[in-house]
Amino acid sequence: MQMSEKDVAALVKEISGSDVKKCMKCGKCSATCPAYGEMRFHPHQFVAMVARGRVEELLKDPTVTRCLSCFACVERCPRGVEPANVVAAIRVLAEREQEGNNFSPADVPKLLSQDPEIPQQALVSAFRKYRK
Amino acid sequence: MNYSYYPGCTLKTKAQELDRYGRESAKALGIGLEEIDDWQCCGAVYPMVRDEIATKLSAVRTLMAARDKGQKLVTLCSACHNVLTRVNNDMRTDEYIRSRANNYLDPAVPYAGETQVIHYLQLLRDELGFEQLAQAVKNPLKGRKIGAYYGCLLLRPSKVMAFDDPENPRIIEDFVRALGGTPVVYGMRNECCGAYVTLKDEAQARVNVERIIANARSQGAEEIITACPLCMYNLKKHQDGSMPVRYITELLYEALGLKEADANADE
Amino acid sequence: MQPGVVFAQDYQYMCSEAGQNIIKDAIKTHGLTGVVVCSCSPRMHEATFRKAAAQAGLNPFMVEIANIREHCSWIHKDKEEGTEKACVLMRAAVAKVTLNAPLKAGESKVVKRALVIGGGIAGIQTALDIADAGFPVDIVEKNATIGGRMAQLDKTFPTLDCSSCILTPKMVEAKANENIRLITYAEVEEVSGFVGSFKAKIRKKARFVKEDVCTGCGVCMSKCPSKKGLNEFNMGLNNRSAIYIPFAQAIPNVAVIDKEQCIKLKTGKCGLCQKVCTAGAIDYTQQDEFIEEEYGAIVMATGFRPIDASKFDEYSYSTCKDVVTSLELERIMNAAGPTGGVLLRPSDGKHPHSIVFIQCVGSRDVSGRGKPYCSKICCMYTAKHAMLIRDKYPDVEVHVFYIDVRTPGKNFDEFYRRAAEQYDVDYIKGQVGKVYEENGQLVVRGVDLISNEQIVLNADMVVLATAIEPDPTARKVANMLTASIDTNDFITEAHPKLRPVESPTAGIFLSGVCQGPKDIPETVSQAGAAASKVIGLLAKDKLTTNPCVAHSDELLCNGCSCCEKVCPYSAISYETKLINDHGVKETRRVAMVNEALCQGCGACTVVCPSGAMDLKGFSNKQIMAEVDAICL
Amino acid sequence: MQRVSERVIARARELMREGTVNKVAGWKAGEFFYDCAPYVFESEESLKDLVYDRFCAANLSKYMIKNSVAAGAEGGKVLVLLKPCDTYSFNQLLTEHRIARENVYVLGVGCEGMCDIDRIREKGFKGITGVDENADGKTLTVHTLYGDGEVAIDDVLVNKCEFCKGKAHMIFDELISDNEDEGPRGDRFAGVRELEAMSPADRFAFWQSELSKCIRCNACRNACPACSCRKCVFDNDASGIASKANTDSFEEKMFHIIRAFHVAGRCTDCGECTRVCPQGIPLHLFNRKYIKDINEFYGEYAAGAEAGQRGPLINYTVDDIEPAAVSDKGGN
Amino acid sequence: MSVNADWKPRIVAFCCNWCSYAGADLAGSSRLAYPADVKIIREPCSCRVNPMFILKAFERGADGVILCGCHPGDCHYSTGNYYTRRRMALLFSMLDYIGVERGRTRVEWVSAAEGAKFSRVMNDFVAQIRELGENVKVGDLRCKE
Repeated sequence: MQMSEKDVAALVKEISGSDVKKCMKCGKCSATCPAYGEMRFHPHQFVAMVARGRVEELLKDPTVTRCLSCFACVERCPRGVEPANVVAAIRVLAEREQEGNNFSPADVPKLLSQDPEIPQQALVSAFRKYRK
Repeated sequence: MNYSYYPGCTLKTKAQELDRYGRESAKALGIGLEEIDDWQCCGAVYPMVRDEIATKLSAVRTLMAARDKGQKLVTLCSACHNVLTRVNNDMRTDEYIRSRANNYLDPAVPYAGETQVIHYLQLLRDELGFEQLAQAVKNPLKGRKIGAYYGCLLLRPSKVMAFDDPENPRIIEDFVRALGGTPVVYGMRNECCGAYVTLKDEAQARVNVERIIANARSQGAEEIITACPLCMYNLKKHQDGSMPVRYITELLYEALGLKEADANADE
Repeated sequence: MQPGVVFAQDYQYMCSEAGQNIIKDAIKTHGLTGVVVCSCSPRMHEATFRKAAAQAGLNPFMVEIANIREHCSWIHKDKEEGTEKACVLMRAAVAKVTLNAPLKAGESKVVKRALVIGGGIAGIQTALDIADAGFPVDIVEKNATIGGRMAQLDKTFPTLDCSSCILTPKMVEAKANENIRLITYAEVEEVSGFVGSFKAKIRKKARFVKEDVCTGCGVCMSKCPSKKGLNEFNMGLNNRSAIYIPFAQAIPNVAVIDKEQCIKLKTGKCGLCQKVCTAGAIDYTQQDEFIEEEYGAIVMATGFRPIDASKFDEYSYSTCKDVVTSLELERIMNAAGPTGGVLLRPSDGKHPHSIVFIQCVGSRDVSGRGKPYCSKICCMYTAKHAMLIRDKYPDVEVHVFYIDVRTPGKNFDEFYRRAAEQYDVDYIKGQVGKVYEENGQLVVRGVDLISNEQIVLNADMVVLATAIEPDPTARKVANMLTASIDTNDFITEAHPKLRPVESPTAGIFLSGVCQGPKDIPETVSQAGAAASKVIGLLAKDKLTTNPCVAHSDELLCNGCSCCEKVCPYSAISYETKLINDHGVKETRRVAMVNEALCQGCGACTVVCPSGAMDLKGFSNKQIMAEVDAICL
Repeated sequence: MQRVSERVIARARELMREGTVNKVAGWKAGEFFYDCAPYVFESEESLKDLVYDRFCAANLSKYMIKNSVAAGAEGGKVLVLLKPCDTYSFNQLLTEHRIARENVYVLGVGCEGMCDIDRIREKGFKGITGVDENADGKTLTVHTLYGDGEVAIDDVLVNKCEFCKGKAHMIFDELISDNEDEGPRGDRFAGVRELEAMSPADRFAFWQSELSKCIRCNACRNACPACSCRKCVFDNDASGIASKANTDSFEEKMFHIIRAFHVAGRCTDCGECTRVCPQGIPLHLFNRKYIKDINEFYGEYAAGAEAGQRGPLINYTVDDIEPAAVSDKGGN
Repeated sequence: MSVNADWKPRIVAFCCNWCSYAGADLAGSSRLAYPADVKIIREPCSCRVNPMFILKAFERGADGVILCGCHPGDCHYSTGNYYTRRRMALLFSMLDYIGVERGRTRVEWVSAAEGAKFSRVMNDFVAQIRELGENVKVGDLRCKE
């Protein structure tokens, strides 16, 4: 059964564990975001849009993966909103929905041939990040 | 005093020096590090969505192994430290996750976050003491202007990590001071280097690294130290090599006079 | 209908004149011996209904309230359940009222002297108003001078007049007024008693300078060799000598020795100030003194302080000298400040060209680092700072990051708009995420939510509008006064709207920021309001006391002294007297309650093994009846 | 105990004869030899009935409330014989200003434990006509209609002596005792711990079965030195708990719980309640629970160890344990 | 737990006039809902609550009793709640000892400013009592057949 946009938004809230209603729209998350320039939507927009139930555009946005999960927004949010968790929830749902595997084991040899110094950790986290 | 030690996958491969320097230095300082048997990869990234339990289980196994040995669990890699500490916190505070993880693993004694996870730096500061460490230094790093690079994983989220003041951390600076070096404080030391996207979005990672290195340089740093293999890779890759990046354990190894001893032995 | 109930009437506004008349008429018509009003909280209208009953000739204490609003209709969504509960609450009140006994209030004395704790603008104004009405007032100030935070301010909004120019005359007046006694460098240590007759013990800390001898000439300050003490008045931006007068207009204009800094007091050597003091005011042997005094009323005016900005080190307050708090900027802008009023950046004393203001640092913050409330004054003082800087130094670029600009108040919004429109202050809707130093300048990374872009500004100074919090002494003082205090350490009002300057504890009044964030005009008007409440109290010759006091049944009393030991007011004493116990005469040791001292807490009633001690208005039987009615 | 007994009786006579006291509160044998009841002797002559033997368990301190006042009114003094455990009660009553100390002459009497006739009977003796203490001080010779037998004293002690608090007197004007204080005997909280270890349902069943035996004879209340109110709350209509009418079962159900709370912090664990209960209800298990909790929560406290102590329920410290924390302790 | 489907818990809340009763008023004026099963009895101070009142409530079939007062140190009468704390610690321990589940008794410190806490505490307490089910025990505890 197809979920409505509103239901997906509710799911985002649930799996992110974030209470988006607590946001007072100060923008500190976006002020502190090191990936601001790389992303189509910015942390405060994720929070605001999820709060309003507008998640479709977010789910379609490929730049969601540019979030560094650095937690600066979470740390500095005066309201305890945890925007990074919202971004992560959107990314995970998008990957689940698209059966989206944006990173495959087949990519690894090529990457390693380009740069043999790539640490294990980078590969493991890439699997975590880009695959369902 | 003996501790359980969790090296993690990268320290067995690309970051062997981080591991070796850490172990050898601990030995020289009289600290026993016992590698956990049959450990598995911690997963490298803490799963941020609440409905993912399976991806936390390998961390729980490691935590349980330390609990069963009755030891504190020492980590060295920042990513492992982040994952293990946060999963441990979930097991301690989140009934939803705790009951599911225990159901799945079905251990003889259910796990409820009893293990104390400490980072190698905390081991030196809180268990050994930086004063004690300073006395063990044979080869003080005199005149070296060293910028600590904390990154994100050790510090955030601070409520869970409880590592240091997340906005004005001091532990690595104090560590450098104990080794006889001159710490250089710069504002970007707790900002992300972008390592998480280093495989797919190099340009983005580069922007972050450049900001950090420029800031460290402007404040007078001549070298940078880190505890994270991924940061190390990223910080080295996206610069011209004019700013040396070292592991914290390498510095320690050097200050304890062990590097010199190696060189002498080679001769 | 409940047993005993002979008349019931539904009326929408029972507290209205008409409603009260219904009660009065019913009492008269039906010869009622008790009244239950099912209405709002007794904390709201108990007094109203009691008065109405009294007017109809019924003892006012024969009235009980069933709280079916705050405790029922306002919180229960399910109408049926709510109605059921309302019935139960009514039943309990009826059960209680049938056991009520007529009570008569006693009288207690009023000591015609007031104590004001805190000598800032709030305390000064309150004291002046009380003194003007002819009552003696003591101001206890913990610092060496009165004046408080207002003395530290440069200019005031929205008029931009000089803060000390308007404060100093009030300070001088407080000193000159013969009804006012200033007890500076002193703290209240103990308070006992109750409304009308509190007893306070005040510790006057040793100044090591004879207050009545020192002329305030200041020679000692210039000769003192220990000059490393941080100048508190200038927020630690510069140093002062160990012997010092806090600032030029200090009242009393008397020096004080900082014993942590004084070489003589620490090592026994030096003694220079004593040598140069022609008045002979220095006394290194001075000890703390204690003053004990009785007061009819006490006013809390303990004020505020800015929170510690180092809790927000993403703004690099701890590591960069050029990141300052607003109060520090006040001192930098002030002619008596560390830079003589010239705007210079602290790190290198150079003229700044670009200043960024960050609002809401620690205000409206529920993360645990800051305060959940709005500090109320920051929007206005930031506008003031921005305007003053732009006015005096038109070459300086000023940016203000704000979440909301909150300017309710007379001429406030106009003031803020003037800053933006006339003085070209750059207001940016958004917050700053990070401030750090690079190449000798500050880098400010923030967001402009209107243009939806992250912006990076280079600045020479960053000013943090840090949240304000109650002075840390407030909690201690409140505990001493048994005044209730909220989770943020602001003192609770008796009623947030209708009794905003009174504490629920009778005889304790609130003035200034100790009650909640407020600006100077609000503080002054609240100070006046508190003073008028105090005057109203002190003008009385007697107070009627709460008749709900403990009472001991002589015949039942064992004389065990348990009650005496738990009484916080020493209201219980023992007397050996001849008791006639049903014809048997016997000399017994029995408890006596001094009704003027008893405040009616009931602690004694529970420790009394025989049940001799009971509380009027809340008797064992009455409460048992309520329990019964609820659990029916 | 024989020797002490003789000396005690002789001394009592002497004090009466000298006129130091004009009354003696002691024990008088009743219809049966084991039936030694408190008695106030008013003449030297009457003292021939004074006994002090293994059946003088009754605590006489409570009798001093009335008698000390009465003695004062008559311008005399009353002699009271107090065993070590009784002195705690005496002190507690002094603390509560119940006894006119100046009118009482306290003769501390040594005690080696009192015997329970029912426990002797439980050993199989029938038709008991008398009991003699043997010279070893450890056994009794039991005379019966069917011949003599022997029983170990330790096996037939009354409950309070089984868990004797010690042989030391807390207060006395004069002491007649050969005992050395060996400290407390046995673990008096063992019974409490046993109950605590049970499930709430089992605990409830235990108390329900025990308390259902109660016939409200008020023997416990009458014997208890802490239950010495001029008028008991249960007899006082205004207290809101007395049950004048049968319609109110509150008193019936809650009597012992309320009584235990009323004496909490004041009970010296003299054990009289349990001893006098005709139904054998272990009432001391209530009192010892409070004593154990008080010791654990607020530090060791022995009511009556000294006169003038401030009891734990009329005292506090600012960092006392929270009731919520308490509920996580003790019990299952 | 409960067999009676219509059962609704009966909960008595003793609140001191200065802090907790005012806190309950604030919960009311802030419309912070909690179940109607809670009925409040106003006391001048938590130290006025005689253990007999609590026993009475249980005997009368209350399923839970909660006592609320000012935070220790903030008592309007300065020391009342310190005595309360001791009394209730001992009383609740005793109730537990006779088999009344610990969850049925509680002491909470709620200030006049803590309307939200009042509501939260009541919601939590009612949920706990619902979990424990009907309290039939004390009414059945007979001292006399």
